[in-house]
Amino acid sequence: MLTIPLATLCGHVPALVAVFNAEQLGRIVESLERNLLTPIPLCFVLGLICTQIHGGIKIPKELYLTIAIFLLMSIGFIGGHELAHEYQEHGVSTIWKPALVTLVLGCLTPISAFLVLRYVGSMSIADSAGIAAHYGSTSAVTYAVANSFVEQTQHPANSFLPTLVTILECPGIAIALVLGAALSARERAAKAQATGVPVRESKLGEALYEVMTGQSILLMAGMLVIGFISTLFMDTKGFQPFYDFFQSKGMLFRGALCIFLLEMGLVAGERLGDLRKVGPFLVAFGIIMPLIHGFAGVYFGHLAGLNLGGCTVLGAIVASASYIAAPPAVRLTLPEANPTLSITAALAITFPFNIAIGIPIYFEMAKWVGAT
Amino acid sequence: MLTIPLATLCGHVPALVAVFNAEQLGRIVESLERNLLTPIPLCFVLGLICTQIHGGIKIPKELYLTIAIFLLMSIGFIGGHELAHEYQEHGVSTIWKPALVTLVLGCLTPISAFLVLRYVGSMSIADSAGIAAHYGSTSAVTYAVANSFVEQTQHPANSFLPTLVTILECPGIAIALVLGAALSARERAAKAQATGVPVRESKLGEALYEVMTGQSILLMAGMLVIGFISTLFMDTKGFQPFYDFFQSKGMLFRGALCIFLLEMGLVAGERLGDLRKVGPFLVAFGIIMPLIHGFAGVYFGHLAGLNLGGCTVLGAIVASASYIAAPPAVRLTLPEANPTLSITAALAITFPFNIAIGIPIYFEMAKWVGAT
Amino acid sequence: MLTIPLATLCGHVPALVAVFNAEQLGRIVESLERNLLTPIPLCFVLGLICTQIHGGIKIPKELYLTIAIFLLMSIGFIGGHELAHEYQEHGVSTIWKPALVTLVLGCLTPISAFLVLRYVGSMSIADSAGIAAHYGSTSAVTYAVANSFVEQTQHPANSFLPTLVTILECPGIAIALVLGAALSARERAAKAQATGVPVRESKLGEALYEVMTGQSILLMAGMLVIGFISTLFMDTKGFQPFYDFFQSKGMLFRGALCIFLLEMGLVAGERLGDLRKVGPFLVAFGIIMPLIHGFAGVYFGHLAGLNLGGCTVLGAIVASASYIAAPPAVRLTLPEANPTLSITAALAITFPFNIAIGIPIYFEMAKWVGAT
Amino acid sequence: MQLYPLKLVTIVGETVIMDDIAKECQELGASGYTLSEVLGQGSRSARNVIVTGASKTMKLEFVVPMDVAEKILKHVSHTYFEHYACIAWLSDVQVMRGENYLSK
Amino acid sequence: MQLYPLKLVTIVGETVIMDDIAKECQELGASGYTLSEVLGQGSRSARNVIVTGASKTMKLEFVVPMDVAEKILKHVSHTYFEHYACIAWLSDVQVMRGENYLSK
Amino acid sequence: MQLYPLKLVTIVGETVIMDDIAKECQELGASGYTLSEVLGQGSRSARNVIVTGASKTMKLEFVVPMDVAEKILKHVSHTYFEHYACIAWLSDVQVMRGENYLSK
Ligand SMILES: Nc1ncnc2c1ncn2[C@@H]1O[C@H](COP(=O)(O)O)[C@@H](O)[C@H]1O
Ligand SMILES: Nc1ncnc2c1ncn2[C@@H]1O[C@H](COP(=O)(O)O)[C@@H](O)[C@H]1O
Ligand SMILES: Nc1ncnc2c1ncn2[C@@H]1O[C@H](COP(=O)(O)O)[C@@H](O)[C@H]1O
Ligand code: NA
Ligand code: NA
Ligand code: NA
Repeated sequence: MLTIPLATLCGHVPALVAVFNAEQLGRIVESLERNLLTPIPLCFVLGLICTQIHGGIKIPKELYLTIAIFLLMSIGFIGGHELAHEYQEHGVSTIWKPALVTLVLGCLTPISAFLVLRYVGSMSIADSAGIAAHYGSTSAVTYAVANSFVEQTQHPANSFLPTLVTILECPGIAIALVLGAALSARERAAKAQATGVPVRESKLGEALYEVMTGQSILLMAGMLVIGFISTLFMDTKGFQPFYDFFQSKGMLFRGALCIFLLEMGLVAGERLGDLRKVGPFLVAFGIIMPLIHGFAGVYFGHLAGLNLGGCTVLGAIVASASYIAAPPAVRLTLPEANPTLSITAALAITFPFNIAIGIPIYFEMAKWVGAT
Repeated sequence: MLTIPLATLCGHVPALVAVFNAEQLGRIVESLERNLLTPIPLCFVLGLICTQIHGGIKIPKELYLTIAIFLLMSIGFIGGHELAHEYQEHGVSTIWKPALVTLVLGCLTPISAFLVLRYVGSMSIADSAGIAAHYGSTSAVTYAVANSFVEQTQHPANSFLPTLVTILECPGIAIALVLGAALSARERAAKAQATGVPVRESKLGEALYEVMTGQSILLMAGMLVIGFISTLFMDTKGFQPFYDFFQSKGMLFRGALCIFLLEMGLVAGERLGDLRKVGPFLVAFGIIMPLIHGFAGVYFGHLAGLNLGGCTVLGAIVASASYIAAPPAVRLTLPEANPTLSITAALAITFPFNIAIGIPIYFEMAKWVGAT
Repeated sequence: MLTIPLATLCGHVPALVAVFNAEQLGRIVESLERNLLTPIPLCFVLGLICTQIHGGIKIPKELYLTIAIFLLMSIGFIGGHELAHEYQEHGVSTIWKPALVTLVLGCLTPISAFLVLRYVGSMSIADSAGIAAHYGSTSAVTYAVANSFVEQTQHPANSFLPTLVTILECPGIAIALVLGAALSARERAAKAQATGVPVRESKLGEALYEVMTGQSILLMAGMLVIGFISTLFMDTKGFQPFYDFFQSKGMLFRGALCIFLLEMGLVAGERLGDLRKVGPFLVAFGIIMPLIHGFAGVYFGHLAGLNLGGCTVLGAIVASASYIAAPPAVRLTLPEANPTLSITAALAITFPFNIAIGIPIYFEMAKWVGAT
Repeated sequence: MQLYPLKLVTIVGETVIMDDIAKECQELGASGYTLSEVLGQGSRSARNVIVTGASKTMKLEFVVPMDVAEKILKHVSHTYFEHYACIAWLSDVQVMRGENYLSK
Repeated sequence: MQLYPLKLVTIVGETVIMDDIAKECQELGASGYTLSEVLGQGSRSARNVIVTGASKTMKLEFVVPMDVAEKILKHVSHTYFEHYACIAWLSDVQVMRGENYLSK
Repeated sequence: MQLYPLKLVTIVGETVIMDDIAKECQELGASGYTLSEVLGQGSRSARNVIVTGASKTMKLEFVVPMDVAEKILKHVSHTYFEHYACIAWLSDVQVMRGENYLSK
């Protein structure tokens, strides 16, 4: 069951390489520039620089939380709004395939990540599962940045992408944690006998529930429904102010993203020091795994009929790693796992990689697989 | 002196009932729908749901406080701006009557509430007075929601309604606390003798002062003056950005309301559990009292010459119960009063009732009394 | 080297006085009115009043910090944007002179302040240097208010003023602290021998570094670069939302300033009580020093070719005193200095003076020296 | 370096009363206090007024000599314990340059 | 006014486990608790999950009789000390109206 | 379960010096620290720099053996007490698995 996707992926590794031929590279570099020299990634860089020179920029925790809430609500609300239009035009015909594909990817990526970590990187079960949980889920901010990128390149993604983000959030974490808990149960039991200390009951169930009813899900899904309903029942005039407030092309969303990425730069920068601790394998993993997952996202997205922007964004969110929902869940269920490894990989390696380089690459991949 | 209003009210109870005849009901349901299926009440519902499934949505306290400050400043500033125009056209001729009526209602509603609680509900003096203080005052957020409702129904309220909110804030709390302190003084004295513990000096004066110089009053009244002055002295071009920032039809105000009601839903939801504790009488009180006060507001508002939107909004704010200014004041002056009762009634019963059902009902009442 | 500027200044004291002749005064009063009766200063007044009546307005610390971050980012970003246009048209030809002048003023103002405090006010070395550090630096909010003022009077300042604010931030603090540390070193050594307590190593270097890599500098300079780059590389359509978010004429910037000045009023009001403690000399210093520095700014700004708005704003920022970057730096390096003195002077005297009266005066000064 | 034996009085209670307590205790002889926001759960925490979003509970600490400590506890016990959610305790501390914190 | 001698148990640890500890300790007999946000540095603070912007560490205090204190410390030591960043200590306190805080 | 008798050193002072104190005390042998924001009032609180909106005062706690405790108090007393608003005290605590917090 899990050999198939691997096969599929491996089958495309040459393809993956082919992506990097001369002319392609030129195009990548160009859109890299188009991507990098905009305020959003530049604010991330500013944050990085600040930490490296031990500068004094401090974003209050509450501001960070506020922006996170606003971004999640916006993604959901506008998503629901677009979905309503899509629905009125085509019903569910255009949506079910991408939704299904996303769900499948959400179930496979944690497994592929786990296998690579455990057998290529020969890391402990707990650490492999813990990191896999991060890479199996997704990062809403990566979505927002990818979405801004494709909008700026005049290839807006399909209207229902926010729905896909919501779908992608949970399964990855769930599967990785179950996997980790199951495999490490035996170990623990043995250890318990040795030490005589009773095994503390696993918090798996509790943790999974917390993930599925977590802030990200509830805000995105909830606002999605609200956006959907109010689009159907309100007149445009009454709906306008809410649309202006939340719309992702609007000044509030873009401006909030700037400040948010400044903070992300500060956080990632603080973690750069840990890169030594995590070792070369994890660094490589944090760059190559996203490329593979990203290509899978782009490829299957194309099969499911997404447009150019849609494939790019799906690639980006499949490639992205969660650093909000996953960490506490992993900490509770797999206490032996060292959080420094997973968080450094997700925050200090994969996130910046996707923001700066990944997204334009997925964009080229999408063109290459023929999305339009 | 207090029999008259009661008479007036009782005289209209049949009327009140009449409101609910078939055709009226149809209209109510319709505007209920028009009201309920908009983002603002739906966000409240999202908050409620989140608490019931023990979900993870958390609005940082500072965000809540920030939005409260913004809403109060907006209400005041735009109120002052409109007032300036009104004043330039009609002087005080159109304003003094509604202001007087509001003041009177602010003095009578705490008494009516107290009498019902003490003699119908036979609650303790302290509890009756404490709850009466909440229902004698008003809730700025209920005002904002009611105002959005009438604007969406194309029946904007008279320009000076914000002034009335400011007038309504204090007297109710003051009267209820004085009443409670006076009546419970004897009791305490007796108790003091029995136990031998000296009576601690009442904090009544202190508490009243804190209410009258509280954040709500100062921000609304202060910004009202500022809005008034700068409208008179600034050219429109210079005034525009401030107007855009604060205006209640604008995206910031509406968007902020969404987030605020999400938080209100979370808070109210947490209190739903206490509904059992407070018992059926208080639940009934939390629904029927607002209907009576609301009708009084609509009716007297009409007599004072308010338009359809104006009557509706005045009804809503008279019907609403304070949950910001009142609680600490009551806690300080009537420590024997159990805050769970008052806050549950105001937050978990009356507030949701007004937001969801009350406002459309007051709207129909206003039509029914002939407001246009 | 430091006698020259003093000479220059003294040479213009008559001029300074001349500014206050009848007809001038009329004009000042008029633009005073035009300045005072706008929301921004009125919000400051509201804050003052609130503290005097012990009112309940509380701005959460995080909201204050958030607005500060937003203002600094806006100033930088829009500054960089304008700079890019200026640069594309005239290269550096128009900029280098004002920049040089600003740097010179940043080096002289702390010295002039120190001399006045030490020899006219005969204050201790530590206190003189500490206060001089505040007056040698600048206040970004004073810049923002001055900028709004000249925009409202239809005399927008030169596009590169934000660059000058950034230049003015550090040198003043650095020079004053070095001065103070050097002069007080001997004293301390003596004292150390007497008491036998070892001298604790000075934290001068550390403190200076913290100032130069502080939040204000990094955000303003950083966003300046970001605004510059993205203006050059982005198409207008993509740039628009960021521009709308940050632009200083926009509703967010103006609205945020209102709330910020409300908080400033609250803080200044709390300090009014300390005015007695600091004594008449410091009060006079807090008003006259800004006038002298302000005139220097206006005058040299004019020599450097700034326009009317530019001279006014440069005057205002040279006259302003830092209350964010300076205090901790002074506290760390000159512990003997009494912070009550410096902060009261900067926050409770000079800041309100500049906001209310200073800016219009600098405007008239600018006209008087012939700026257009 | 000598240390003075003094008492640390800790009071945890609902926010609405803490300002008053701080004031009153200084009148009873405390030379200062340290106040912090906390979250609390207790037998009467139902009593804690949850004004939306505001911190339910605060913690107040006083370094004082024994006699002042007793006055403070008596006062709090009589004035607030019955109707307000609060708890108070005493512990022994050795204070640096403790002479500064003796009764005024 | 008589004071009851009781124990103050203080636990400082990474946020993710503190809610559970609070719950479990009440089951072990604590009548209540006081919780506050802190910033911490320790031998294993690397273990502290830094969910961006969230507070790393929390402090939890219980006023309890000795037997409950021992139960709490045993439980925390066995269940959390190995894998989570935390520290716990005990001190003597004199509690006002202490009878209210004896085991339930 | 055995508990180690150690000392709890508590320092409350104006924010601007607390980072340095924390660093210096770790060099003096503290294995870690716990830091929290507080509001304070004292004889010299006028000294507390109120950078607008920023927290005036912080509280710093160290669990350490007696010798380290004395070093810490000496250092703070000599370096900071004169010019900065601060207070420091010592109390006895029984620490779970206390061996982890002995001098490094
Ligand atoms: N046993 C306890 N241990 C620690 N703190 C407590 C305890 N009981 C109560 N508290 C604190 O005291 C406050 C009021 O307690 P109560 O009056 O019992 O509701 C609570 O909010 C807690 O913060
Ligand atoms: N020696 C100490 N003194 C005070 N607090 C400590 C000490 N060691 C650890 N802590 C606190 O306990 C938490 C966990 O410590 P650790 O398990 O050593 O990483 C730290 O984040 C600190 O808040
Ligand atoms: N008697 C006291 N009890 C508790 N905390 C105190 C006491 N005196 C001072 N403090 C704390 O120590 C800080 C500095 O005190 P001081 O140096 O006296 O201004 C104050 O801000 C308080 O937080
Ligand atoms: Na992923
Ligand atoms: Na009311
Ligand atoms: Na200056």
